[in-house]
Amino acid sequence: MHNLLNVNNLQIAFRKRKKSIKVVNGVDFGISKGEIVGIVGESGCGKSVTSLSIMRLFHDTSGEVVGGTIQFKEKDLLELSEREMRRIRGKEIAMIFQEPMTSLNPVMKIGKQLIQGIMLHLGLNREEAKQQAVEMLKLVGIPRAESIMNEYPHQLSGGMRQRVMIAIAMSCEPELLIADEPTTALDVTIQAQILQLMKKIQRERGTAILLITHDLGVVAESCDRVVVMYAGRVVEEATVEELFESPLHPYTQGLIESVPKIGNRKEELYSIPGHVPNPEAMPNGCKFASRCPYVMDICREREPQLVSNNNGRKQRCWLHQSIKEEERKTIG
Amino acid sequence: MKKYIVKRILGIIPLLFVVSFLIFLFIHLVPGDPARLIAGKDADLQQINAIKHQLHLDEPLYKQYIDYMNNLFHGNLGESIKSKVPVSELIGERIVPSLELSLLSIAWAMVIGVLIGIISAIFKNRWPDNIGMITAVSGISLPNFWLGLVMIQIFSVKLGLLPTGGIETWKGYLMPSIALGAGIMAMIARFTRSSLVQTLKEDFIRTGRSRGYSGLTIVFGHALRSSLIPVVTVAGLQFGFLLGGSIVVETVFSFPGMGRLLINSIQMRDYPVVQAELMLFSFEFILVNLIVDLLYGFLNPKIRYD
Amino acid sequence: MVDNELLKVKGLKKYFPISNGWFSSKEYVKAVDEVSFSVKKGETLSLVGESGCGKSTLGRLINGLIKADAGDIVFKGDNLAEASETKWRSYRKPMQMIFQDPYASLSPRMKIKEIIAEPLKIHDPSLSREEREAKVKSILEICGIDYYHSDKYPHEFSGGQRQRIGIARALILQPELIIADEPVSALDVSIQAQILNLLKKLQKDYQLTYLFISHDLSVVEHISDHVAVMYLGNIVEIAPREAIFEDPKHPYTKALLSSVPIPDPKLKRESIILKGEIPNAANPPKGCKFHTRCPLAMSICSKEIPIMKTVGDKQQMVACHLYQ
Amino acid sequence: MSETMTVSKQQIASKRGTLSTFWHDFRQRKVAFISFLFFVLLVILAVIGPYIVPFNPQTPDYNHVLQGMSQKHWAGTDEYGRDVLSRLIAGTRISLGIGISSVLIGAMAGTILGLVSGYFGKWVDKTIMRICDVLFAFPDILLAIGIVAILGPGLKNVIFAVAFFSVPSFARMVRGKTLEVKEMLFIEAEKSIGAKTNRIIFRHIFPETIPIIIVYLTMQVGTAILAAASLSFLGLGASPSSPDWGAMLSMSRDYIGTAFNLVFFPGLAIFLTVLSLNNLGDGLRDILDPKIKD
Repeated sequence: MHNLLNVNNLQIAFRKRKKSIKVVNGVDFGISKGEIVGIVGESGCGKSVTSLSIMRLFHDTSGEVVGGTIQFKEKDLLELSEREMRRIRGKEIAMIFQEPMTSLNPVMKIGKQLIQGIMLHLGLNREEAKQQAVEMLKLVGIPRAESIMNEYPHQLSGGMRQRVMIAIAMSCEPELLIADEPTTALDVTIQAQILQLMKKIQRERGTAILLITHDLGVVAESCDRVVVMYAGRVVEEATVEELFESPLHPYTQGLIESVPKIGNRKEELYSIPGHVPNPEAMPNGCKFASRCPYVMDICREREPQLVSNNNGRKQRCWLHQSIKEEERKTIG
Repeated sequence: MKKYIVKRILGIIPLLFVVSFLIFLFIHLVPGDPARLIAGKDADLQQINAIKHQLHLDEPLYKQYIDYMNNLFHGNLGESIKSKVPVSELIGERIVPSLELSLLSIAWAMVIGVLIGIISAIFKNRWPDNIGMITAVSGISLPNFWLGLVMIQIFSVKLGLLPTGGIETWKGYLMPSIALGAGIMAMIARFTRSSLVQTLKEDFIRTGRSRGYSGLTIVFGHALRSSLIPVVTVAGLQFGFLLGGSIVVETVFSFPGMGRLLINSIQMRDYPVVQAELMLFSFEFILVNLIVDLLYGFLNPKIRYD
Repeated sequence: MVDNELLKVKGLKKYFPISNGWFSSKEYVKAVDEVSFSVKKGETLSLVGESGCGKSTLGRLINGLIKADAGDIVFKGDNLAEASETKWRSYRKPMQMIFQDPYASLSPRMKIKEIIAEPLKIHDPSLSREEREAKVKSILEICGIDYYHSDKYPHEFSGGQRQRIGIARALILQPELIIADEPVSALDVSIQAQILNLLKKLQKDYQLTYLFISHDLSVVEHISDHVAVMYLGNIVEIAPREAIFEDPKHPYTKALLSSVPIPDPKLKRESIILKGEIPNAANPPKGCKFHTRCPLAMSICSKEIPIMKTVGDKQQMVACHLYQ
Repeated sequence: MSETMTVSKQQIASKRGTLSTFWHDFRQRKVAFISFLFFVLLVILAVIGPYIVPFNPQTPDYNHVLQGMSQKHWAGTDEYGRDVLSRLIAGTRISLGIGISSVLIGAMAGTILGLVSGYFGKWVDKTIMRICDVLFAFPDILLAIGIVAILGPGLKNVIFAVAFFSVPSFARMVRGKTLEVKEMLFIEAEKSIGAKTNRIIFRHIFPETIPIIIVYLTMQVGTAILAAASLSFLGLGASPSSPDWGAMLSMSRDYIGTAFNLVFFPGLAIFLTVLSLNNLGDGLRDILDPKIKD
């Protein structure tokens, strides 16, 4: 058990033409205070949906959590009323998104966008909120913070907007910051600045960060612990050192192998054959079986469970767990 | 912003000239000899020449245009052939009731239209939305003159509540303005709804929700402003619809306005009056759209601050 | 003409005007400013840089999709910069493009066999239907798509498969030069590896020459023979791959390299984090355009534009005052 | 490539042919589908109407003037004793004919102008769009009234007038879409393989504009029917004796207190026709142009 957030057997389904399609089925992970945890996976693996479900932000979409629990401190977020949930959003858990260009209100001044939330959650008056807002802009390294307060988002560059987004997210001093692909839309030199800023915030303020990304490099440079997702499932969890040193799941191995690495050039890259299965027609058994170089008969028949090894590492692979152990668990 | 204003204002000047030139040509586009048409079948050559002279049709075209523009700048719109009254006088009597009717119609249409649009967007695909949108699509499909006639049948003939025409009391404005505004209200309702629904899907709305704002704060504090910006433009375009509609509706209600004057003049081939009316209507429309453009620039910070 | 030099670009310029009303003087975005380089047959030159550096514009200039304002584009010994549209069209046969977004670069209303046959219909109209189909079939199989799928529409394929189709379309005319504009940046890593391997295999099998445009340095290292680093419309460093990655000279190249996150947590390097953002291309800094962000800027850097100079013994060319 | 194949086969299974998916989606939208059936009925009436009417719509019958609704005359008779229902059915051909023909003419001209304007840009675009701006400076009906005032009343002139005012809106819309498609990567890809201009415009850009043209066409026919009816109502359109719906309304004004059926039914016919076209257009838009859905 982690002391901040525990996601347990999360299941999310989308409605499509009256059919319910499970895009997330079996996601377990946790975050402790002050820790940076990465969720990594390719497009369609369910990582973004998972992060939205923590904030319960499927408002307009047809997505819905159909099972599991999301324990934040003492509360199960899925049990809260919308009103109670609103007191958590932005105050205790804040979120930043991939698209800095569109995530800010284009017709509202930066200052107002900051102040609104501060007044709502911290109960400060306008003057105090304004001071807090300027302080936040300074925290995220925005020069001339006072004058930026009176500007509109379109007057800022992409990197600056992402800094403003972080300032907004941090303005009520949340305990958990969810960052969904925060640097994907940015150039590398700007990405480096934003990652450095996020690490600084975690260090100085003790904010836990959940970093959703597809980029293994970003994970390796920023996270303490990593959760790997594939086809709506968590397939492996480990500390960042362990994961890159000795990945257990063949998917993780393939993923790490297939990234070209600077200073470690090979004539041919390893590539995982085939494609991610379609969520509308998931095969039985392990979802990676059709692409796995070590596939066994059992893999096509039964799906392995996410099992915790003695050293705290978790994996969902028949290579590292026996059926007996698995059955013993279901019985017990 | 200053640049934007100057650009817009300068931008319409050539348009005004082209439009005025086309309308000047109007009388020359009538097939056959306009003077003969105006004078009627039984007229002799002398009468035709008199009309030609009165309309300056016997002068070279360029001179006619210069005179015409010169007169236009001095507010001289010529003289009615039928009644021999200066056109400016004819229009002067009617412009005020017409403007009152237009403003009244667009005002209620905007208020109700935006309201229905907002309610529909908030309750998207639920019953308030369905009712709102059925009303709206019906409003767009209703012929305004028929709506007018049906209202006369109900409120004047059957119930005797409202006058069938005339503007002696404020009651005279009620039915014309409903007939005139219904279509516009419907258009604005539909557009407001789709604009607001679009805005509610934007990323920044998700940002707002992730900060714990309530649904009402999101709709009224964040989404409404950006979704109303395009609605302003649409309302401006609807003004053209309004001007056109007023011609028909004024006829239905025998409303003493510019629209009915236009139709009467066309029927009587009173070309100077028709020409002046077309000019006024077009200028009014161009002017309204200029105002809308400026308003758009003012509401949109991307333009206001660049 | 140097031996087996397929493409040579000299002093290429493209300024995009930004209209600013009638009253202010005309301003320009110098998207590509005095760019020169050459590519040898069978090699890969990568153009790398951040957004707004002009790398994509450069690719489109070389393919004639936009007209250059000045400079030479010498392809197979012919200068194309001043060529007519008709002449350009005939040169598009030996020079093909692959685009970044495999979702958007295929016509959504055509079957994939029509998409792939399209270049043949344009450049080889005398071909019979059977001959065309045979060619489409063989090229599809080379690119790893079963001919069985050729009656389908692009939306029925995944991103990786679509990029294979895009590659097949580029290859069917047996071109010599392929301009690949960010061909793998829209793809997931595991698919990216498949496509990169395919591109390398094709290069070996058909002696293709690549002009590879990318923002991703790790991909660039994997695929290139030579690398040109661009910043705000200029090439700041151009060198053989090993030189760029093992011994970068220009401070921007160094910073760029060290900003790339490395998927290896044991490598705790001290990365150079640049201050500030990329300046507005419409109003770039005077002198060396990089001086506002350069950690080693000197007083001369804000005054004089540095010129390209060969540094060291590895044909490494750098435009930086540190080496002049 | 065996994995590739299995995935694609699944995708095929879920995605049938484009046309059958379209039909399936369309059937799901009840309002649009009913409107479509109604419109089909109108078209059938327009074709065979004159052969099935219970009474001759033009022959006066002075013995049965201004009768109310009855078993014999479902919608009553007019001031000349003609059967209103028969006249309405006969009028379908005129109203739909004006609406469809004028909009088709306007759409064709507008589409070509829009494609050329959007694709070539520069002075071509500027010229065409300036002309459109000028035409836009006149409110629709006013433009039509002006044209009819010049050319004189009559059906042909009404068709011309309505076609004329729909040209600029089609031109603008198609231009907008062309500008959007022109910037798409697959057009650049076509250029990069050396495709010629007219091939790009007609084989690649035009097909992309068809969906919005169809949607707009549907709605614009409704607008055109309304406009033509207004003109007839004002006495500037169809001849007052013809069974045109607008003209019938115009004649019926004098009987508003006495014979309301004369006012009610022609207006209802116009309303239902335009309503069905608007609903059909809404439904088509939701399916064909999902970007502007809702």
